[in-house]
Amino acid sequence: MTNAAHPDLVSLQTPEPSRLLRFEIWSGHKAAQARLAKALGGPLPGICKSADLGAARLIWVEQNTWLVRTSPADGDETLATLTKALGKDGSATDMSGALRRLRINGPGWRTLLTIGGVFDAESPTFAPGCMAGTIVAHSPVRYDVISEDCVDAYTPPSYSPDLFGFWCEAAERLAKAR
Amino acid sequence: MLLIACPNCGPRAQAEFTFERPLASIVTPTETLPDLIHKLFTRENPRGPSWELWRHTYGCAGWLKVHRDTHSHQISAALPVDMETPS
Amino acid sequence: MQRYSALSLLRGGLNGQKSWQRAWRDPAPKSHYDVIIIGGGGHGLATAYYLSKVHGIRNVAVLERSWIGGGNTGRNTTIVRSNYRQPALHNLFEFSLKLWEGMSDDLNYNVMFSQRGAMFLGHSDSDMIRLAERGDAMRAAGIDAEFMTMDQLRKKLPLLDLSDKARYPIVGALNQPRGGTARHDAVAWGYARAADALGVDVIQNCEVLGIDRVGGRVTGVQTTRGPIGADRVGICVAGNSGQVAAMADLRLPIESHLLQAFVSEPVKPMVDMVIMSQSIHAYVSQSDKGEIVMGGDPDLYPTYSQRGRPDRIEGVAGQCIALFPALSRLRMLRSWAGTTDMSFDGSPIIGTTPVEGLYLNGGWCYGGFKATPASGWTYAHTLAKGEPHALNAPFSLDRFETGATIDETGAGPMPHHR
Amino acid sequence: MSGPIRLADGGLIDRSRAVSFVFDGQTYQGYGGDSLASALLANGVVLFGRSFKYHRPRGVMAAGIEEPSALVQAGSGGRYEPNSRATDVFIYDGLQSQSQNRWPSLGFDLGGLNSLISPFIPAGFYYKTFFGGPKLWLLYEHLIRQMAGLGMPPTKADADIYEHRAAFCDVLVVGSGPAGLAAALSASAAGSRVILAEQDERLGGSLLTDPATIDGQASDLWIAKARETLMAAGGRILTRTTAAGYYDHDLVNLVERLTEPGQTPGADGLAQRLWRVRAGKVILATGAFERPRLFEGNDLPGVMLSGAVRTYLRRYGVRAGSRAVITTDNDDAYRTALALAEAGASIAAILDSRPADGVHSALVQKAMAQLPVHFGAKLIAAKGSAKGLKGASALIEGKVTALDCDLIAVSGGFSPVVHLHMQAGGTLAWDEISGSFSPDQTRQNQTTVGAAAGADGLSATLLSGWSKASAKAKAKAAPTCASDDDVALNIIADWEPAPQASLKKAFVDYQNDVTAADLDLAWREGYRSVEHLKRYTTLGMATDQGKTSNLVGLARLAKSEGRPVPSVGLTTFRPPYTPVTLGVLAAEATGAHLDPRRRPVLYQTHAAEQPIWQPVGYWHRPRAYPMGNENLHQAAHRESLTVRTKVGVTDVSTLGKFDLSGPDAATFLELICATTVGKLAVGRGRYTIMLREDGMVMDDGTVWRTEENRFLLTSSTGGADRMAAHLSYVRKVIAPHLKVAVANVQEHWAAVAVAGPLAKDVVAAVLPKMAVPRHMSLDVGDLAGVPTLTLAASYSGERAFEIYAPSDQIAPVWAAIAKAAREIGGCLYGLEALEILRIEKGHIVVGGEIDGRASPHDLGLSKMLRPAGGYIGATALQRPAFAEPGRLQMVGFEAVDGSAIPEGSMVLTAPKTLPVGHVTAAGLNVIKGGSIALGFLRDGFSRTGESLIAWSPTRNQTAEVKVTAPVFYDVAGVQYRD
Repeated sequence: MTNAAHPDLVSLQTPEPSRLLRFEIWSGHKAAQARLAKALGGPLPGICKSADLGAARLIWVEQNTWLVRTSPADGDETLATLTKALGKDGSATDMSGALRRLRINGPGWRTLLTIGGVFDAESPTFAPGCMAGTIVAHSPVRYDVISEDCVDAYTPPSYSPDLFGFWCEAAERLAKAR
Repeated sequence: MLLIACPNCGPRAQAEFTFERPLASIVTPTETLPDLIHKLFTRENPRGPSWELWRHTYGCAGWLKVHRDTHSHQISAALPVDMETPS
Repeated sequence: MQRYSALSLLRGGLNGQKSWQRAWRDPAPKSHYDVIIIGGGGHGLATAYYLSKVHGIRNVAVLERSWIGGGNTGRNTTIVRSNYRQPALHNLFEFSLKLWEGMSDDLNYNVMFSQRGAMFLGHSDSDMIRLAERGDAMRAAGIDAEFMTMDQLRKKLPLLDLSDKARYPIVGALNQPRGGTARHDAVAWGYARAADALGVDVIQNCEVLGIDRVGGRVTGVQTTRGPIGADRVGICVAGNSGQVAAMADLRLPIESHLLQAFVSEPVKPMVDMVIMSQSIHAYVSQSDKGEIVMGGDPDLYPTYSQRGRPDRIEGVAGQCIALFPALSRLRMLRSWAGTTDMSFDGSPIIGTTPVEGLYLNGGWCYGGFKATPASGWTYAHTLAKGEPHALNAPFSLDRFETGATIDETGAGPMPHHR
Repeated sequence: MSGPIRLADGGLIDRSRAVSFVFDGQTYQGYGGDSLASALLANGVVLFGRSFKYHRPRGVMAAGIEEPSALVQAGSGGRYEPNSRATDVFIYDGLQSQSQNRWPSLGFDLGGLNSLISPFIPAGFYYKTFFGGPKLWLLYEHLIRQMAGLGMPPTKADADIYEHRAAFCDVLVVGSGPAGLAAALSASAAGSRVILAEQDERLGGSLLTDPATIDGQASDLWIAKARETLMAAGGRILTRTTAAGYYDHDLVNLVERLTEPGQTPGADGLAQRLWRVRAGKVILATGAFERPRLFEGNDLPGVMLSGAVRTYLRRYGVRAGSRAVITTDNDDAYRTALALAEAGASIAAILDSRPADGVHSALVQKAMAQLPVHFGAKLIAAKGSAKGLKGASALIEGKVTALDCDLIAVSGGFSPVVHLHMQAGGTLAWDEISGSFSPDQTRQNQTTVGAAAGADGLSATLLSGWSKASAKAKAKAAPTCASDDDVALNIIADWEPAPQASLKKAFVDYQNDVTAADLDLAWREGYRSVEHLKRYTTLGMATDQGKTSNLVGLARLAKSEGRPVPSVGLTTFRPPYTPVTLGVLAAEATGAHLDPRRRPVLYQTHAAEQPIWQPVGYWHRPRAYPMGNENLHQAAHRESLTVRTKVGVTDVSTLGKFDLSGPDAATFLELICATTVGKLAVGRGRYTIMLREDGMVMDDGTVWRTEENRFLLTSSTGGADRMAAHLSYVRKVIAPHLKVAVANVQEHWAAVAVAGPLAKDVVAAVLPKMAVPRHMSLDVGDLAGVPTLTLAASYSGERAFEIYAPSDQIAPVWAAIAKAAREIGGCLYGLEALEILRIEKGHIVVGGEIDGRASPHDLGLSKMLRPAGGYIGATALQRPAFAEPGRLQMVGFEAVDGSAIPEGSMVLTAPKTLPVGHVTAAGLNVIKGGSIALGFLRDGFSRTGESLIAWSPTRNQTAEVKVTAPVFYDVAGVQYRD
């Protein structure tokens, strides 16, 4: 059965834990971004964008602020790389464990994210390489679109049991409604 | 529920935002007491357009200045907070 | 004033309702009054009534821009109680509660003041300590406050969710037996009729456009029906206080916000008390027509639109169903929103202003209906004597400059943190 | 005369699908597609309910959602719901329904006695009696409440679930009549993303009542094709979906009913779904309501709106009567007369209130040729009972004429449905001739089309929908209809009842029993604004919200005022358009999911110890770890004693934590903290307090300098979210120029506190390679491969440490520390013990002494305030009130006779006097015993040693206390040193 046959097909997966770093630039923006691009192997994603740079996933989260998701093994080295590249134009902070990630697979992720939400997850402009922060079921959440059939959702660990439970129930309803 | 065009994230539902205060009520720590009392403890409270400070709390956590009519709710501008405020 | 009674109804029934007179006149404005009250809501009309009844000042006009009782008096959840923690507040609201208990007979107009009990639910031990503190403060001021046991709750409110699978399991409640509800429209009409009978001119469709001053002293007002002179002018337009005060170049410590409420379709009796909660910011009661009246937090941003945001109503529906699961299948019949005068400590402002002869009654946030009689009584005293009564002295306009604020919730100066 | 019957054929119902249902205990048979009303009429049922006040017998008057009288209870247990309109319930196998508001039965209702005493209970009677004080009123009220209300209330929790969905589109079309479908097709053709919402079970709207030929084909084919075209273009079609509310910036709430009242839902368990639709443009194709007319007995069973009679005939194959009288002020009712005649009914008379000399349309002329038509004529009174109509009397050529009939079809003209247009912020235009308001100016992107916009006739309706839906639409491409389907209304509004009609029995608001006489009485008594009239008589305040009554009432008020209708004004249109189930508003955010339950990372670890839990905002934290059959108090005392004498371990992961890095980090912190923090050496920490802008204490915590340009700031769990917003406001609005990054690391770091005389031994055991930091110092370490940061901070007053580690690696850290502590006699302790310990030390806490009203001076912290000032709150603190006598100042209380001091109690100088203070937190001397407390006392600093009473009348407890300094243990602070 092709996925298209079931537009609402969706499955939830809790990926392996990873290291999470945060860096912010407060001065010398162009030069700092160039240094970081060289150090990380590609241009920093723009506003509300995300991208794979080498083995890391960069996500724009706030003005002049990015999150870096990397493997537990690369965590410390990446933190040092960021600190060096930033120099006096910014700083990096270890945030590992501060957000829990859920991967939502299947073409139905857009429908799933409209349930209990206020964000237009079904808009074609919300394409791979886009990020969005919003609120679902009283919980703060950030989406990172990985591919047309896959999105990552981040929320603080304290909110994750209830929020991921909410999405499990919603996914079951979508399955049963088919 | 308002639709506010966040300068970073585009038009988003009011549920993602928090109203902080009128722009005129922003007080810096070095303000004199009379200025602080005027800004913090009185309001023009207009029934019409006025500049307000909002935060895109659940979006980009950024702060924006919104020019909004408190009666019709028509929003004529939403700008990053450090931009020059047009008259 | 024609006396209302069962007898009068009997006579009306026999003569085809011919015997009923007008409840209040529709006088044209005179050129000058001793006192003008701007705003024909419950507070304004009560002020006029007590000015004439208590202080014998009859040359009074109440100027209402549209129809009396059309502001917040006509759009609140009709709860009457005095279960406040801060002394200045519970003293004022208790004085009001005593006036409520005599109001229908005093005005000869049944305002249907129903003392079925107003209570706060507690959902944790810390809630119960906060409620005990509130109750002890009330009892120390001679106000009725008592705990209800779980058995009493179960018997009195069988549909309350007392199970422990609730998000905030209920562990007890603090009740004020003399609290309850009243018919809001009847309060405005009752005071208007009684004040009119004592000679007060209740003038509708008369919007104030300007406040005249000579040498820093008030001399009268400009209205859509011409200028009207007065020795003293009392602003009483909660929701629009800032607009009217601006006519006298006054900036107030008030921001206009919005509070929504809604009712269900009418059903037979289901909820027999007024229920509030220490952890869940919602309240539930049932009107005499059988509608369940529900409300909760304000919309938390400045607006004069009187149009609420739907997600607030949705949140309050969830809170009320959490308290009474059986409400889920009832349908919302009507929702509305009032413009609330949010002051910067959550307490009202009743007193003098820097402009001589100009007085202010406002800042009631979302708690003005219960204060209607005491607000009228103390404002009448202030307008008659030129200085506040002991009950409203703490609620001065300049308290934010001095720092002597009265903050029931301790939420601080920002209205949207309230 | 036979009353209502099912015709042998015809209608859009599915005669192959029989459906059995129950009404008032009797089983009936209907067909697929029947409403409860049509199915009951088909079975000859005439009596549907009783009115609210006089309990008068009521039949069904309309065929749609505007029905005021035929209200039923449906379903049972967790699916029971009252007050459903029989016209808006589509029957399904097993439907259980009952009539309402009658006792003992619908046929014999004691409430009917009210109509006997009706002269003595006119509108507003209850304001004029029931005097004698609140106690007496409670007795009267008890009876009134039993009589009031309509259906019985539900008594069970909901058996089903509800869901919210966000949806976005370019064009939302509300209503799928000819105008709505044309609009949807037009927008879709122009490439817009379209959502079409229809409250009925099927698409078509007025075409279901008056089938027509559109673009050369039968309308039901045209409708089916329109559906396919829209679906193919990716449009979303939602039937059984009501546009309930139009909110700011073109947000419309659509309520999709997936089940009928009482019906078991499908596999997904959903009863209803709420769509929050943000639309670029909203097309309102909501049609028009037919208005009733004023005549005596106009509420009797058998009196129906003319369009409804035609709907029951054409859509449901039900002929509502065998001999009909038609009373009308427009041409539309002639279609009903002709349709009835065609279905074998006889027409007693068509009473047309319009003048005889008017130009008559082809339709009218056709009727005049075969039916008794009388111009300038109107109905005086209907005669009948709960069993139906017996006849009527009419004014024909000025003469009172008796008529024999079992059905009266009424048409008082049509009112465009303007509710959503007005909710969106719009104005109305008044047309005196037709007596109707239609949409005029708009404030948002709403556009009204078809009958709702006052379009007259089917072709105008189709053109209006097609052309207004998109700028690109070409008029010539609009769907067209056959000429004889294009019937103009030619309304000439006639509000006046016949002079002979008794106004006491001429109803304006059927459900609330408001008569024309009531309106006149209210006007005479001075209730002359439309809002006063409405609120005094309860006109338009019933469950139909005045859909059929508002305009009739308004017209009568205008006549009394001698002013045109628009100048009298209109009441406000507010959501919802039709009543909305509370469950779908709440969706899943109720019951156990009302709010999120924020779980600490170590939740499972704690759960294994079966602690007593305590809610702290959205969090749940362990309150105590009872051993054996200890109760809370015993466990907490043991735990606090163990901390004082050996060592205790507790989870402090939920504290607010912020990482501030950058050259201006210290400068930034000096804005936030009211104490001196800038000069902290690397590796050192200090207690601090944060003030609100008005100078009051907002929160407290500690500041640590972990690197030259990096600080860690902690704050309370309860105040963490507020502190995060405050820091962001100061960083990005007050001081955007500072070079500092402020990161919320509340859930990056988890933290385990170890406190007690043996705490340093536990730390040394689990972190052997790290030198044990001295009080208010920190050091980094490694615990079994997990990077740690150890802060030597004490909340309990003992020598204590907080060992931080990344939250996803804290479990082994906790396990190692707990094991090491237990091995030397230590134990776990919870919030209750922590509370006892911190009270002994006089440490203040958010929600206790930090009550939002206390200034730093009131809390005895004046000495800690940074003399140079420059921190947030410093300026406002200069206000005079904070230095005046009589302030509530923080003190300690010690029980004189050892009895427990009630927490939250009032502090009095003597019995029966007004309180001079109150207790904020009550505890005990852990080691030497005796109960102590913290609290506030007027001028407390100068009253040490005074004897007072701590009194709690609500718990009838009292304790004699002595005022002390607010610290009871290790005043010199010796315990912190090794």
